[in-house]
Amino acid sequence: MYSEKVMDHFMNPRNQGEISEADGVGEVGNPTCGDIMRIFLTVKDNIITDVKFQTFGCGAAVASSSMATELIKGKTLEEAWEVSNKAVAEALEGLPPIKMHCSVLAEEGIHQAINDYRVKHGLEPWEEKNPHSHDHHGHEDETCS
Amino acid sequence: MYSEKVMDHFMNPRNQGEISEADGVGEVGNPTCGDIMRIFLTVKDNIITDVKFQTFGCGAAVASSSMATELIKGKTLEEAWEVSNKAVAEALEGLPPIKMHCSVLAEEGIHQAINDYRVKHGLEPWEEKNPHSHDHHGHEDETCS
Amino acid sequence: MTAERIVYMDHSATTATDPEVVTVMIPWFSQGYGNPSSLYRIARESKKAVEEARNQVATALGAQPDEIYFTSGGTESDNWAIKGIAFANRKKGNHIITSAIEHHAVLHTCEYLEKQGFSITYLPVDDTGQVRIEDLKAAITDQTILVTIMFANNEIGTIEPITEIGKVCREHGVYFHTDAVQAIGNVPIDVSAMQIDLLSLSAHKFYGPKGIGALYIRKGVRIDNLLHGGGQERRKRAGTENIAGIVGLGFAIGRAVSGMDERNKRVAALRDRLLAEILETIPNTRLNGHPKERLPGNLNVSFDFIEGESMLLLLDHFGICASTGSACTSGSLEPSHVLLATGLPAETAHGSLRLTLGAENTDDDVDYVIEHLRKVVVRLREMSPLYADHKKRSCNV
Amino acid sequence: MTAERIVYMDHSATTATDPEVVTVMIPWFSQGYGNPSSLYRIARESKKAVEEARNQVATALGAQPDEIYFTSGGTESDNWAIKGIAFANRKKGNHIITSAIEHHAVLHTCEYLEKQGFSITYLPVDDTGQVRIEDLKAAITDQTILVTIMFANNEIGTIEPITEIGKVCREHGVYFHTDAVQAIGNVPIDVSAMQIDLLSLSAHKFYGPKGIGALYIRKGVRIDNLLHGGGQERRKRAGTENIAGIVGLGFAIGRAVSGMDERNKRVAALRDRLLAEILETIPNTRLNGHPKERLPGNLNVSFDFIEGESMLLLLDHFGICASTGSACTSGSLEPSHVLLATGLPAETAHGSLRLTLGAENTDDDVDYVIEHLRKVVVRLREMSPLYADHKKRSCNV
Ligand SMILES: Cc1ncc(COP(=O)(O)O)c(C=O)c1O
Ligand SMILES: Cc1ncc(COP(=O)(O)O)c(C=O)c1O
Repeated sequence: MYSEKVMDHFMNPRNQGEISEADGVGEVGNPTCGDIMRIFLTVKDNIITDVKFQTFGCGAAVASSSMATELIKGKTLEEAWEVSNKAVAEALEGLPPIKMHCSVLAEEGIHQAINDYRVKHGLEPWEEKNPHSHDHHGHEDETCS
Repeated sequence: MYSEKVMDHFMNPRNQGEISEADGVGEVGNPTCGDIMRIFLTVKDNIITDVKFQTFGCGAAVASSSMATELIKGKTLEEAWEVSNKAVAEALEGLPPIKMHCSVLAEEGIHQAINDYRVKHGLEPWEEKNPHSHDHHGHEDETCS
Repeated sequence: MTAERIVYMDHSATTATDPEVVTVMIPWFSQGYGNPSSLYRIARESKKAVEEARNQVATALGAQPDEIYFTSGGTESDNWAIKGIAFANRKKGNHIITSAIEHHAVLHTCEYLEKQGFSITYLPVDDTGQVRIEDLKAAITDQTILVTIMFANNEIGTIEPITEIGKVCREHGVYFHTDAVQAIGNVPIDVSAMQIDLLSLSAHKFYGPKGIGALYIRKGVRIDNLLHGGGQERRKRAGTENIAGIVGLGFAIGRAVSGMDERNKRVAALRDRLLAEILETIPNTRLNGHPKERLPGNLNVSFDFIEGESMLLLLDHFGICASTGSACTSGSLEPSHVLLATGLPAETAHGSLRLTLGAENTDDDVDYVIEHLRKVVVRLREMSPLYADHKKRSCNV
Repeated sequence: MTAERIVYMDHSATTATDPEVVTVMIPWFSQGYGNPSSLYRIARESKKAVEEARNQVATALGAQPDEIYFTSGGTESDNWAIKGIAFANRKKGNHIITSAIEHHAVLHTCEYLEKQGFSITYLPVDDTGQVRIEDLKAAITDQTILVTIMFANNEIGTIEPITEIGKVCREHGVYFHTDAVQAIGNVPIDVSAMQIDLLSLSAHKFYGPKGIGALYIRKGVRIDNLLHGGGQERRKRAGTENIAGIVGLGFAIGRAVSGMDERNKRVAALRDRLLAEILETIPNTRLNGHPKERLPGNLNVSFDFIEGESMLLLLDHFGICASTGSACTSGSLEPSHVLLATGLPAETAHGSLRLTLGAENTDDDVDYVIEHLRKVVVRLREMSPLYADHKKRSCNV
């Protein structure tokens, strides 16, 4: 059911781990729903110089975390903020419809980590442009997200 | 579905044919229902010295006719009258439930032939003892009989 | 006692599974046994095999793969299509139109729905077994939600005017289901050109295995589930997939359709010769069904004065496999509702014989059948009081 | 990438068809292909084969052959039993009792009936997964027409107190159906001693083919048909018989039952060792289901801090076939309703792993699974934020 890219990122996750003195940390999801992602950022001169993740979740959740960290590494915070769940899913060569929420989680995790950094640095957190505009394709009766 | 005996009487019917100057003839069934039996009797001194049948019908109908003629041949009319459909079916080593009406037809055919003989000889026709006591086992929604 | 030689001419009842079909099925019993719902490799392989079969079926019908749902056979497909449409569209209306000559899988399903408050119109057929388009048009009301008319009849082989029916239904915004169980591999089918919304098929009628079939459901059709449970078949038909059966169905339908023209020509030629010789050499005989618009292998004839079951028993004695519309084989007491609907008297219906030829029949088979059929008819007529009367009448003239 | 070695421990999902079962099936595809409803010799042979299989099933259940009806599988059997009883006995009452841990084939059928105006009680289970007899007694009203409770659960393997349930139902004059799909060949069954009125089974769970099952219906039980059509199965289940499947089912159930004691002892011993080593060598792990009253091959454990689907993916990488109660594999977003019903928190349910052992598993398989499972759990915990927190908490203590 998963693309080769997803399987590759699941079997060989990039940037897995923890940054003990992270400049920004984001955590999204909840254990009841079966997925939690934690994103750690090191930011230097507005640039993400290091990023790590910890994920409790399915194959798609792990692969999305891995891919998302890859996509934002070396980017400015502004650029990283623009990485959408769709971009994550596309970089993974697609996700099954019921797994699209995993890519949403990754986007949200990055946003939280960036805002955590901003708040710690006395900046206004950026607002989610349009919290419901994610490319979900999930189930209509979705209760966890 | 048929016993060996039924198949034997179907493949090698006994007493099949016509008696041109029969002393008694019975005909029962109707073509709409898919079976007609005609029984021809030669009677001498109250004894059935010859009997033949013609049948339009299924394997069980043919076998029942054949067996019934065998059972009454050489019998007195009184004895022949007592040959029940059950006796025919038993002599055939059983008939499938939905085919029991064929043995009923045979009994009725004999009765008609005997009564035809009696009427021709100025005798009262015998009454069917109990026209609904046949061992039918047929379908409840039976319309043909 | 038992004949050495078997001549099978009952292909409308069922066909032998083609040995090559069996060969493609075998690996899916003991090796590729994974449950397609699971996620490990052998399960993904099962899933892939199922999806490939779905493609094969879709291709054969001119449909999209996601419009194909596997079922346990023609009966389930018919039940699902008719009940599923009826219950899902009850608010729109409660009227269903079918024909008097449908298979029992359709007729008894409609009768069941009648008890549930639906109103059913049973369209009559002409003496060839065809529904009249005017009758269909006249029967459609604003309450009509479904027309279910078979593609080709299993007893007399008559092919219905499906394209015209599809057109009328689409024009009236009424769903059109067709039971194509007898038509697959015998008639070219294109569900989109023919404007068919639902179509039933069953593998064992085209050299596939028994116990597996499919229902085509056009995308967007509103239909309830028949079997509730697991999420198989995109949540529309629950139950662990019969993978070997599905693979067999897919392979068989591919072959049935690709070899259709050549096979049909061959089979129809045999059938035509058989018919010609029967009519020529056995008096008081008539062809039932349509003279032209009929399945290539179907022959249905009535022999006056004799009854079908006894014909079958004697033919069986010679190893010939056939069927009849006589009541006597069916466990019911009425002869074939199909023959009666074409206007045949019950008596003649009782004397009907169906020979349905298939891919493996040969010229030799035809000769063999004619030879023995002739003997059988003579023998039974000899025994028949109706024939005795007929002879007397003829002599008296 | 793909492992050479396959260790199949998902026998509750499906089993490989035993090659000897396939061998007995083969002749019924291309040689013994006659339609049992026909009357010629090859058809009579099919019919005989079907009846022999019926005897085999009846013997396995302690039933009479004419109480056995072949279906397309467990799902159809469950649907038929529950809908058939509901609609046929509606005048008597509209209340049905089931349990919270039934298979979806039962649960979704009950939910369907709820929409049709029936009232359903879903009995809770205790933390081992067993229904309490007091709860059942308390739930029965004068409107109750059916109790449907599974013989053994497919996820946690818990065996329900069937004899007691049967007794209560009979005393109250309520029909008792049991979904025994997981129990056949694993638990001795006697429908008359256990006072079971209807019982569902499916061949592919006991080394038979997929797409074939049966429903036992005790003589005298009032039940409607589910599939309407031809007069097959004594007019109760229409559709041309899947002869090869039926023959395979009959043969498989005979073997499953005759070899039961020996096989179960062997399988349970492997399972027990596997469980002991898991609990011993992998911390933060718990057994789900009943400690004793469980299917011999069933093992269901939860690993804290990790999620089931990712476990399955890694196990698959090593050729190990297993399943999970995590939502993530099922296409739904809720984890297993069964695990939740036993009181497990959703989080723990997401981390559950089901290993169901079968006849062909060996001690080597157990070693192989333990070795790799250990690695998999370590690897996923390393990745897990929940485990990171746990470690920190532990160190802080
Ligand atoms: C026209 C038609 N419809 C439906 C069926 C039922 O198919 P099955 O017996 O495979 O369920 C048949 C054959 O039996 C048929 O000929
Ligand atoms: C307990 C239980 N009931 C019913 C079923 C459904 O059986 P099938 O998939 O063969 O229709 C299954 C298995 O899938 C099961 O485990």
